[in-house]
Amino acid sequence: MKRAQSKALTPMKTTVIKVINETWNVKTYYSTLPESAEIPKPGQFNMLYIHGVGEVPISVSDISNEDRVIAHTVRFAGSVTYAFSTVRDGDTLGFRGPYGFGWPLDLAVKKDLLLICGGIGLPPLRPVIREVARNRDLYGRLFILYGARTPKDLLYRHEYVDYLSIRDVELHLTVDNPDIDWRGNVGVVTNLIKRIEVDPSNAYAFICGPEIMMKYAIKELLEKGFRTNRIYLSLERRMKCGVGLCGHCQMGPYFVCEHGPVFPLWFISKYFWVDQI
Amino acid sequence: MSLTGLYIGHVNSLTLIFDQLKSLGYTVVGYRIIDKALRLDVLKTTEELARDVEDVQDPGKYSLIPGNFYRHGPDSPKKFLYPPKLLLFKVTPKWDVIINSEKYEGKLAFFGIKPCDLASIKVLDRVLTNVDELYTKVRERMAVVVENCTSSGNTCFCATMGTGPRARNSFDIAYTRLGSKLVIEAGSELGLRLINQLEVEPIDDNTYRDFEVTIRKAASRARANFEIDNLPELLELNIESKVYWEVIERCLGCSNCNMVCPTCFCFDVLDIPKIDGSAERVRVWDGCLNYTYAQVAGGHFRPDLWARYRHFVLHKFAYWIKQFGTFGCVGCGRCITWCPTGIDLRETVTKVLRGMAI
Amino acid sequence: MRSMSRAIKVDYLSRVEGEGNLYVEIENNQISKVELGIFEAPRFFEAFLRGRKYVEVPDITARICGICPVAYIMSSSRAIEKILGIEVDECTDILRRIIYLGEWIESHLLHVLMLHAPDFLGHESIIGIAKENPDIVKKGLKLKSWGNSVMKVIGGRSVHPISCRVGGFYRIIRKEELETLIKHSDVMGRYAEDLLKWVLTLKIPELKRDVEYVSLKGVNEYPILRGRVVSNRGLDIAEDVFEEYVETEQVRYSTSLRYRIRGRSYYVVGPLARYNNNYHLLRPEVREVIESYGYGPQLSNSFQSIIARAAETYHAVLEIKELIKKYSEPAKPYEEGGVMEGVGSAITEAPRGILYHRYELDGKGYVINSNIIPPTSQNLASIERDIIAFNDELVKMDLSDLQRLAEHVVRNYDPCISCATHFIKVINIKINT
Amino acid sequence: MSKLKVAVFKFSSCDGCQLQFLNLEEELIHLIDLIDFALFYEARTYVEPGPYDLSFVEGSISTPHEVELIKKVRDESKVIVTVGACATSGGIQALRNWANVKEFQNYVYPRPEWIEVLKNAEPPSKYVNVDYEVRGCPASKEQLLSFILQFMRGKIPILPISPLCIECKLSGNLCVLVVNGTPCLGPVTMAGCGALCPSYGRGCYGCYGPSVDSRTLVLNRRFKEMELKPKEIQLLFKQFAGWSRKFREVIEEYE
Ligand SMILES: Cc1cc2nc3c(=O)[nH]c(=O)nc-3n(C[C@H](O)[C@H](O)[C@H](O)COP(=O)(O)OP(=O)(O)OC[C@H]3O[C@@H](n4cnc5c(N)ncnc54)[C@H](O)[C@@H]3O)c2cc1C
Ligand code: SF4
Ligand code: SF4
Ligand code: SF4
Repeated sequence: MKRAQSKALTPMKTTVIKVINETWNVKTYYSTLPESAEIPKPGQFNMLYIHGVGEVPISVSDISNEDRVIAHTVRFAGSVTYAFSTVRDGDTLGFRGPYGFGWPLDLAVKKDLLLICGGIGLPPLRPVIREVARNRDLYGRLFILYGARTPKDLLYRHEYVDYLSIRDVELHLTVDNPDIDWRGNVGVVTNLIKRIEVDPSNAYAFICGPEIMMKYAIKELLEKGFRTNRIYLSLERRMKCGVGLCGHCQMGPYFVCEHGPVFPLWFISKYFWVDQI
Repeated sequence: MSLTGLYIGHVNSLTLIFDQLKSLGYTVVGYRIIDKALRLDVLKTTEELARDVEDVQDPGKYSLIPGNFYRHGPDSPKKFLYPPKLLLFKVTPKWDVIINSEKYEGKLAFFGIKPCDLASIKVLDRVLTNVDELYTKVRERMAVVVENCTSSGNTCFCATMGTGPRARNSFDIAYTRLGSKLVIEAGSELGLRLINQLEVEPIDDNTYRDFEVTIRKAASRARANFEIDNLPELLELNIESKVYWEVIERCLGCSNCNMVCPTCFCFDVLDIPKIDGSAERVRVWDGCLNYTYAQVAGGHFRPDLWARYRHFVLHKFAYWIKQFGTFGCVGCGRCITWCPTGIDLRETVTKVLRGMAI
Repeated sequence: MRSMSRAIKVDYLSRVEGEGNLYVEIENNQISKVELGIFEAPRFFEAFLRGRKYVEVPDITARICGICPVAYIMSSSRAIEKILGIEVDECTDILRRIIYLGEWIESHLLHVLMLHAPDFLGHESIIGIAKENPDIVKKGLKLKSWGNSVMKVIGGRSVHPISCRVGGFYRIIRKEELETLIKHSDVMGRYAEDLLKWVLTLKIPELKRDVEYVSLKGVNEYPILRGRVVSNRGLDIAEDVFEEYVETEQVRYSTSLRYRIRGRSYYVVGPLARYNNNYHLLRPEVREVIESYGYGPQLSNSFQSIIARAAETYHAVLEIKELIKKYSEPAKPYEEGGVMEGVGSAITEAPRGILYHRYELDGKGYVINSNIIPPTSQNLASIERDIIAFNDELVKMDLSDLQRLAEHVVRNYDPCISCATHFIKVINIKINT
Repeated sequence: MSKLKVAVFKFSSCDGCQLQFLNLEEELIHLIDLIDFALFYEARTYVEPGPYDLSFVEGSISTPHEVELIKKVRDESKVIVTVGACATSGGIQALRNWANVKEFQNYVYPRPEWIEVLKNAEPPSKYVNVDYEVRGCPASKEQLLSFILQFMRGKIPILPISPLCIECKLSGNLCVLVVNGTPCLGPVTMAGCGALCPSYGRGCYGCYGPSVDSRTLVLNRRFKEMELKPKEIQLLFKQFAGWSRKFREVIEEYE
């Protein structure tokens, strides 16, 4: 495995230019990319640092090539992410990245795309949706299957109309616990896979969500006839460096940060199913 | 690689080598007795080097007795090349990032470390060169004078791992003490320069025979009950082995094995806010046996100790090969000696393999 | 007609260590009742010390008080050493004195600066002083912090140090470790001198009351670790017989016992007592400063205890410097001694006064019985009497002034209620309302 | 930004933990610019009434009066941080919890009938919801400061929860257990002190209480192998954090 060079752990600076409240515990932060940073690709992530608080890996959830503005969508899950709730526009953040391999969009050209996401798994796939919308003719049909715990947890609700206006798109939403206004599907996102009519030999599936959800989704897909080189998933592990050094993110021999976070299933399947690997 | 082949001299000339290193501006690090153990420490003179002792190492036990050959203590070169705590940078209240630059200074020489210690540096080279700044910088101007082992300890298995008891390459000087005789070879320009100042002559038949027998005897003891051929594959094939469950009946999850391991490189980063509004980020060693190692917000990838212990074993003997093209274990036995309950890694691996009934 | 009777009740005494309250009742221009109530919960130390191994006793009794743990460690260690027949060597003794003096500095500074001085200057906390006189606060805090470093170097940490044990220390404390402290000792000496001078300029209230001051008597040095128990009224006894000379007393409103000299009355322990009984043993530099401000070998009232504390602080800084110079590393960190049954008692000078410990061990080294008499409980009755001595002033005051003065009197004694309450025969009471 | 309103409460304890705030000395001057000690009996007379943003609680709950009081503290505090072994596991006074209180009272009190104490000394968490813990006997002043500074930055404060052994090795100590055969609770005790005791050549006595995933029963087995007597093993665990669940598991094996 190839090792990248120069893995300085010192951050560059970036300024938050816009903060959007997504849900009760999720916000999106728009910021300008530091000059020396490459423009991230869909599925890559960055290490964001809050002064004196800590650093966390966050996927890029929106990319604007022209003005080098990118977005990160953060769920307040623990110590550092909790402090994100107080970050406002104008604030400075530390930035390192982009890191890892993103989604294999080049392979997916002319193929149908099946995006399966759960919870905070949608943000890393949002740039894929944007990409398909932008270069609509490059890709086949687009299926977006998205599940959240409750309707209140659905991210980017205001954007669903845009998604639906994409040609040849299907958007399927589901929640675990509906409220009285909810008229959509109820249940886990994997249930939606059965309903999709797609030719596995002409499609790619990109999955991102909690590991347990991904496992069920993969089983569905395999049953549907997907080959393991057509299924890509974005893994998550504890990360302290993002550059294959701190060791925490290993899954088997792979550093999720460096060799992933997006992996083709065949590549990791030897380890992926092993309990507590 | 040896540039000179073997020569003989007198053990007293070790002092000359030491003094030359000092005069060349090296900070010399070697084993010295502090409290009741051999510790790797900066030495001013050869007087400070440990002498006339032997370390008795057994699973979970360590002591020093009078003797004339010793191996090591809880420290390894990692302590100097990849320090336990390292300030990465400071951020002022106004958001100026001040990188800790003092960390790159000086020339370092290891004196009298053992072949397994040297091997551990070679492993770290694969992991850290051009990746970790401090390591890369220090490594560029570092010297190693290695002492071959004429007697191996009870927890040693360098011969199995192919790292000892004789160092084969990557040293500046390698020497072996045979009574008052010194068998010595140079492995670098610097080594040649150092030997050049000594009175040496090519090794004679008798001494060579003596040398060869001594090393062979040491090697025969420094063995585990397994072979490394196919080891990665065999361990991975038996990844579900119940042996890991058995082992953790004795395991405290205390991470001492990780901490004393000369190649364990995992770290955690601490954020230290200061009262003046500035902040520091500090890198500290972490280990895969530590509970929080694979814990994430709202979840845990290895909540059970057997899984963390398994990761340790597989990382050392299987994953490492894929990651860095070498084993992560050099057979120094530190994790066996310094385990408070004396868990024997050699036994674990042997049992896992035996469980496969091959 | 308005009632002639009035009362103040301070529910939580502030700037004291621990929890206490004060009740003063005045009827017909006479203080009719003063009750210094201690409602700190009893912690049963003597009860659970039974069955503990002798080596554990210093660590356990240290937890009676976080402000003077070293005092507990030293009194208990010495009492037990007597049973085991251990005589520590000179080096160990020097180390003990250094860490103990470090505790004096730390504790005295806490009291002088943070708890007591605000009373003299009409502030409610040190913050007021910091605004008025940042310099003295800065120096004071530096001193306190140095006192803590002294404890930290020898003890590992200042609250509940971990290195001290029966027979000595867990490891040899290296000379060079101590020498790190010398670096600042000259500056600290100057700060301590400045602090003493500052204290000597405070306006100190008058109070006349005839009291018996009990302390250890130093022989060649100002007493700290040992000495005969003496008083200004002729008491002169060995520490072993101390219990025979004092009698205990209970009051319903306090969880703490009180003490009086058998056949006599209440007495006062602490810096004031030490000072009055050992003035000539204070370092000459200290006496010089004191005398240049017109004070002398006898301090006459409890308000002046702040002078004694400041003087002892200066003395301690000078003494530590000397002791570090004298220190050489001992051959072994501690004496083992032979485990045997027996009884041993010892008194040392805690920052707040004499601290008595007695232990009885069985043949295997387990505690069978113990008794601990901490300084604060010995002072409680005197505090009340001091307030009564102010009768004529107090009765004329309005309530808030009255309360302030009464509290000031309490704080003169630096009462440590945590200490006072840990101990045997505590009575729980319902507080008067 | 308005100053953080902080209260310091005391229950059954030795005062050592709250003293650590005052031991901050030089930092203290800066600290009071950042936060307001609105209630701190040991340090100031003036008391600002609640509610408090952050309440530090020292000491264990050992009398009926204290039960009432801790409930009041809960009502008045947005966030409660228990500080020290007393407040996080019952502390030294919880040693009485194994004993017969009646017998204890009779031993200690001439008038046991006046005594109003609970059978057990318990950490406040037994009676009210506690948000954070800062361990140690005493809690370290560095950790207290760090807690406050982290909290002020809107972070959920993180203090180490791993075993002491890691800190012990980071500090470069020699392992007293492996070298001297000295029983050491480090492998099951929470880090935070910097491995003080081993650095002074003695075994850790567990004053920070159990670490996360503390494997006390394994250490117990190790101590038995070292031929420690049951009573000795019991006393080792039965110290300042003896009443914590993990340490109790060993203690109770020998009761
Ligand atoms: C490749 C990648 C992409 C991610 N993208 C996003 C995203 O777009 N949006 C989002 O909200 N979250 C994302 N996460 C998860 C996010 O990183 C964690 O929620 C976050 O690190 C939790 O940190 P904390 O300090 O709040 O939690 P704590 O539990 O307090 O964690 C303490 C420290 O542990 C580490 N850690 C804890 N949980 C995780 C975790 N799940 N992953 C990695 N490190 C962890 C971090 O270093 C963290 O600082 C991503 C994670 C990975 C690995
Ligand atoms: S935890 Fe220890 S230091 Fe803190 S109050 Fe309790 S006994 Fe005192
Ligand atoms: S001395 Fe104690 S804390 Fe340190 S490594 Fe050994 S067992 Fe762990
Ligand atoms: S080593 Fe253990 S007993 Fe000693 S201070 Fe640290 S936690 Fe407390």
